[in-house]
Amino acid sequence: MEFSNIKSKFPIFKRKIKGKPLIYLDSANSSQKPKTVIDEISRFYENDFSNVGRSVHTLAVKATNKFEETRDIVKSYINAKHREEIIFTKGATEAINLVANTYGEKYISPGDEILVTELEHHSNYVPWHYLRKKKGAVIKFASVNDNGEIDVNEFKKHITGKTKMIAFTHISNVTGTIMPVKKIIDLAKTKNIPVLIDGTQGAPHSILDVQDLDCDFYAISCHKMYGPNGLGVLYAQKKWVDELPPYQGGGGMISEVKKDKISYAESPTKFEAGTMQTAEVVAFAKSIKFIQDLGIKNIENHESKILEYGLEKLRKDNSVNIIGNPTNRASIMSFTIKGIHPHDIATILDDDGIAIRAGHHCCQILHEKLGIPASARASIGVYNNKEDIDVLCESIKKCKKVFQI
Amino acid sequence: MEFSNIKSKFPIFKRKIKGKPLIYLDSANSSQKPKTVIDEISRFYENDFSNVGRSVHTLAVKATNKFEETRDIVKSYINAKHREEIIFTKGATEAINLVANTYGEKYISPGDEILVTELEHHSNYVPWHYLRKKKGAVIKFASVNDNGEIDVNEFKKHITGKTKMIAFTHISNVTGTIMPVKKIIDLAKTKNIPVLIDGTQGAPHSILDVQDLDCDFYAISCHKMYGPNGLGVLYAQKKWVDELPPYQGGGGMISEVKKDKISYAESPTKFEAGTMQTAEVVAFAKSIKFIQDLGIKNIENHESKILEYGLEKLRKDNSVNIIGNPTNRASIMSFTIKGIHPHDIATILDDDGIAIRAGHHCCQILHEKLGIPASARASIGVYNNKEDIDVLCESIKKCKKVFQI
Amino acid sequence: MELKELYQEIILDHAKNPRNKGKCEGYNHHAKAHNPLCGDKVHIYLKLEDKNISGLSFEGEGCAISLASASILTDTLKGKDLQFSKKVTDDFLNMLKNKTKITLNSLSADQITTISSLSGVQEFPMRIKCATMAWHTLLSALENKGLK
Amino acid sequence: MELKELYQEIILDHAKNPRNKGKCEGYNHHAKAHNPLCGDKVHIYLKLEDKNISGLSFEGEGCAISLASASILTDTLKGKDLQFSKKVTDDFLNMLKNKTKITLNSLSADQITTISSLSGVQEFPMRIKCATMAWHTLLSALENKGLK
Ligand SMILES: Cc1ncc(COP(=O)(O)O)c(C=O)c1O
Ligand SMILES: Cc1ncc(COP(=O)(O)O)c(C=O)c1O
Repeated sequence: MEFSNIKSKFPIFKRKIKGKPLIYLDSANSSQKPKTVIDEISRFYENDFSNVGRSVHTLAVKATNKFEETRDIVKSYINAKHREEIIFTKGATEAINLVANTYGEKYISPGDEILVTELEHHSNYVPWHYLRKKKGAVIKFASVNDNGEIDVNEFKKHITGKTKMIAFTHISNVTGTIMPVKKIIDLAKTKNIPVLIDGTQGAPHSILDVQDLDCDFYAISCHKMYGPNGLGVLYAQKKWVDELPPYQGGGGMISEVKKDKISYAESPTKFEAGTMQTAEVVAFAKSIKFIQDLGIKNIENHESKILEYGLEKLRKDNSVNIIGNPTNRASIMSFTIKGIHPHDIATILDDDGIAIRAGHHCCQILHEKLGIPASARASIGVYNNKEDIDVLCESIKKCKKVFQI
Repeated sequence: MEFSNIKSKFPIFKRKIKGKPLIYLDSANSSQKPKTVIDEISRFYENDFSNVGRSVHTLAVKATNKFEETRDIVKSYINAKHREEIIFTKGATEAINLVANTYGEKYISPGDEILVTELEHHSNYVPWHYLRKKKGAVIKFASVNDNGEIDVNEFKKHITGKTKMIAFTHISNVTGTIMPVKKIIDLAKTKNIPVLIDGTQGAPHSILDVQDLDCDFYAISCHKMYGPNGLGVLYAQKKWVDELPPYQGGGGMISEVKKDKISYAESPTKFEAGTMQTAEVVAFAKSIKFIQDLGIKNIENHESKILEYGLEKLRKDNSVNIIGNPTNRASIMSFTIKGIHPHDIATILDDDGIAIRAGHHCCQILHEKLGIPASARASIGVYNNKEDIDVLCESIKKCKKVFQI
Repeated sequence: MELKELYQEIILDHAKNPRNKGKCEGYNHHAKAHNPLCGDKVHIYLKLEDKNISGLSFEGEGCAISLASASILTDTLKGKDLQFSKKVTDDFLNMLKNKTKITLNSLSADQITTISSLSGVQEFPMRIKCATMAWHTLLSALENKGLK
Repeated sequence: MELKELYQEIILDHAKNPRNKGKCEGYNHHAKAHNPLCGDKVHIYLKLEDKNISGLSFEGEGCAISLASASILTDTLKGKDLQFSKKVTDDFLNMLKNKTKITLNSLSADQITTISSLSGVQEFPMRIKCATMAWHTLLSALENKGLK
C-alpha cells in the first residue's frame, strides 16, 4: 500500500466540507476508518452475525471463532505472551478504569501512592482519583519541564516506599511528547512497582512489543487505530489477569453461580462481562491488517515527515505559539494564536474544510500548568500529507485576517 | 411493513446453514440486524464519522447531533420525561453494574437488603453480589412457583425495613414469564424502595412507558432490539441521575479537573466516560424506527401467535418437557428432551439450519432450582413464522432418531 | 459567507474590548458557569435594587463569541428593570434556539442591532453554548438570593 | 453426513451406559471440572499404585459427547501404566486439536477404534471442549498429590 493514494482507502475523503475537500487533522481525537474496516462490519452483520461464546450453532461458532481470532491477532501485533492477556473493553477509558478498580480493590490501602504525570489525559487520572476518594490513596504528579518532557529522574524523585502504581501516557495527546517508556518501566521494575501505560496515543503511531517493554498494563483505544468506535483493548500481564478480581459482573464471566457464592471464569472471560461488541471486534482485525500492510515503521516515518514540515511552517509564524518542544514528538501539534481563542480558530479553519480540535483535550491539569484555558490541536494520521499542512497554514492566516490581527 | 416478507429485510437470511435456510431461533441471545441498521453504520462511518461532543468542526457537529438525536428518540420511545435520564452503556450488563456500583457506593450499608428473584440472569445478580462482598449487603431471592411465575405477594414476603433495592427481570430469558412489573413497582413505591427492571428481554417485545411504570431504573440491550452490539441504554429517573455519583472516570464526564479535586458534569455526560460508541448509537435510531414501522403492538401479536403455535406443537410431544407454564409468556420456549442433553439437541438442530441456544442461559440459580443443568431454548423474533416452528419440530424428531429414543 | 455573519465587526469589537469587566461595585447577586468542553468561563455580578439591575458586570475568559456575548449582555441590561431583563434574556435565548427575531420595543434600534449580531451563531450549532452561557448565568444569578 | 460421525454407535452406547461411574474404591487422586457455558461437569477419581492406574472412575453430567468421552477414558486407561496413560491423553488431545490419528501400539485395535470414535468432534468446534474436558481433568487429578 502507498501513502500517495491513501485517502482513497477512506470513504470519508469523498466528502466535501463547506464545498471544500476535507482536511482531517483530528486523528488524536478519533481516526477515520478505511473501507476494509467499514465493509467488514457490514459483511459480518450481513453474513455471520451471532452472539459469541454462548451458543453452539453454526453462526455462533463462526462468530466466536472470528472474535477469538482478533484476540490472537492483537496478541501477535503487540507481541503479548499469552492470549488471555488480551481483554476487550469499551475503550482505553474502560481499560484504565478496569485496572484502577480491580487493582485498587485488592492492593491499595490508605496512604498508598499512585504516581501519574501532569501530561495525563483525564482518563488516566480520574480513575485514580476515585481510589483517592474511596481508598485514601495519595496521587503524586511527575512534572513536565518547559519543553513538555518528563524524564526518568522526575519519576525517581516521586517514588517512595509507598508507591503502588505508576501510570503514565505513552505519547501526550497535547504536546505529542513520546515518553521514555522503557526507562521508566526499568526504574519501576527495580522497585517492584507495577506500571500502567496509557497507550491510547502510542498504539496508532508506534511499534508495540509489550514483552520487550515489560509493562504490567497497556491500554489501547481501537478507534484511534483506524478501527471501530466503542472498542478498546487492555493488555494485562498474565500474573495480573490471574490475580485481579473481576470487574463488571454478568453473563459469561462466571464459573459457578449459587445463591450464596459465585466463582469466576479464567481470564480473559473473567473480565468480559455481558454481551460484547462483536462486529467491532471482528472488524478490528482489518484495522490491524491495514496498519500492517502499510507497516508501522513506514507510518512512523510518514507521519514524522509531515510533523516536521508542519512544525517548521508554524514556527515561522510569530503569532503562533506551539505548545511544547519535546525532542521526541509524534503526530501532534497543539498551538495558540495570540488574540484568537482556539474555539474561534477551529471554527474558522472548519470553514476551509479543516477539522482540528480546540479545547483542553481532556488535559486540564496540563493546560492549567501552561496558564492557558485551551489550545488548538492539529493531529496527524496516515492519510495526511504536506498539502494538508499547507492548507492549514493558509487558513491560520485567514484567522488572523478575520480577527484583524 | 409486513411480517410476511420480513426476512427479506434481514440480509442474514440469504445465508444457508449446511445447505439449508437459516431458521434463527436465538433472538433472546442476540437478534439479527435489519439492512437499514447495518447500512446506517456504514453510511455514518463513510460520510459523517467523527468523535462526538469533543470538537467544533463540521463532522463533529453532525456526529454529535446525530448521536444526541438518538438519545431523544430513545427518550420518546420509552416515554422518559427528561433526555438526561437516557444513558448509553455497553449493554444491559454495564447498565446494571453502573447502578449497583454507584447506588451501592452511596446508599448501601452492612445488613441492607437487595431483593432479586430466582429468575434473574447473572447480569442482574453478580453486580449485587459484589455489594454483598464489598458492602456487607444481604441478597434475598423471591421464589418462582411451579409455573415459573413470581407474584407480587412473593415479593411482599421478602420486603423488610432494610430492603434498599428491588431488582428483577421484566421478562425471563428462560421461561418467557412476563413479570407483574407494575404491581411490584406499586408495592415498592408504598415502601419507598427503588426498583431496577432488567428490561433486556422486555424491551424488544413490549410497549415501554417508563413514566407509567414509574420504575427507578430500566436496563436495555440494544443488540436484542435489532440494533448494534456493544450498546445498551440505562434509563434512570431524574432524581437518580442527579444524586448518584459518576461510574467510570475519564474524558467527557468531568466539569473541572484539578490536582487536588475534580467536579463532574451533569447527567447524562457524567455517566458517559471516554469515547463512546458512535456509529452504533446513530444506527440504533434505525432499530427503533424499524420497530416503530412494524408497530410494537403488532410485534407482540405476531410473536405471541407463533409462541402459542410452538407451545402447542411441542406439548404434543411427550418426550419434550417445556420449562415453565406462566400465564403471561413472551417469545421464549425452553425445553428438555428426556435422554438427550440440550447441547446435543442444539448440535442436531444446527444440522437442519436451526439456531437455538443450549445451556443455562446465564441463569444457573433457576436451573439448579429446576434440577436440570441445562436446557434448550428456542426464542422468537419478528422474523420468525410458523414454518420455522414446523422445521423445529421436525428436527426435534430427528434428535430422537439419532439418539434412538 | 457565514463566517462573516459570525464574526461581525460588533462582535469582534466587544470581544476585544469587553464592556463592564470586573466586579461591579456593591453587587449583591452573582453566579458563574463553565463549559468543560472548551474551557470557557463566565462569572456574572449584579446589583439588584428595587427590581432594577443597577449594576451589572462580568469576569470571564473564552472565545470571541462568549466574551462578546457577556459584554453585550451587560451593556444591554445594565440599568434595566428586572422583568424587562428577563424578557430580553428569553428573547435572546429564543433567537438562538428557534431563529426568531428580537423585536422588543423598549430596546433601542442600536441595542437590537447589537444583540442581533449574535444571531450568526445560529448556523454554528457547536458555538451556541458559547453565546448563551452568559445569559443562562445571568438567570442563575437572579435566582441566587444570597448577598455576594 | 457429519452428524453421524459425531453420534456414532459407540458414543451413544457409552453415553447411555457410561462405564466406571461413581467413586472407585480406594481412590487417592481426584479432580473436577466444569464448563460454565453448558453446565457440563466431570469429576475424575483414580487410584494410583506404583505408577499404575489401578482404579479409575468418574462422576459427571453433561452431553453425550462429554459422558462418552469420560466413559471411554476410564475404560481405556484403567489398569494402565501412568506414563502410558499420559501419552494416550496427549495423543487424544492432539487428535482433536490437530486432527492427527491415534496409533499407539500398546492399545488394542478395539481401543483405538473406541477412542477414535470421538474424532468426529473435530468438525464441531464448539463441542471440542465437551470431548476434552475429562482428559484435561485426568491430567489435573494426576498432578493433584493429596490423598482424597
Ligand atoms: C434477562 C437478561 N438480562 C441481562 C442480559 C445481559 O444483557 P447483555 O449481555 O446485553 O449485557 C441478558 C442477555 O444476555 C438477559 O437475557
Ligand atoms: C492520551 C489519551 N488517553 C486516554 C484517552 C481515552 O481514550 P477513549 O476515549 O478512547 O477511552 C485518550 C483519547 O481520548 C487519549 O488521548
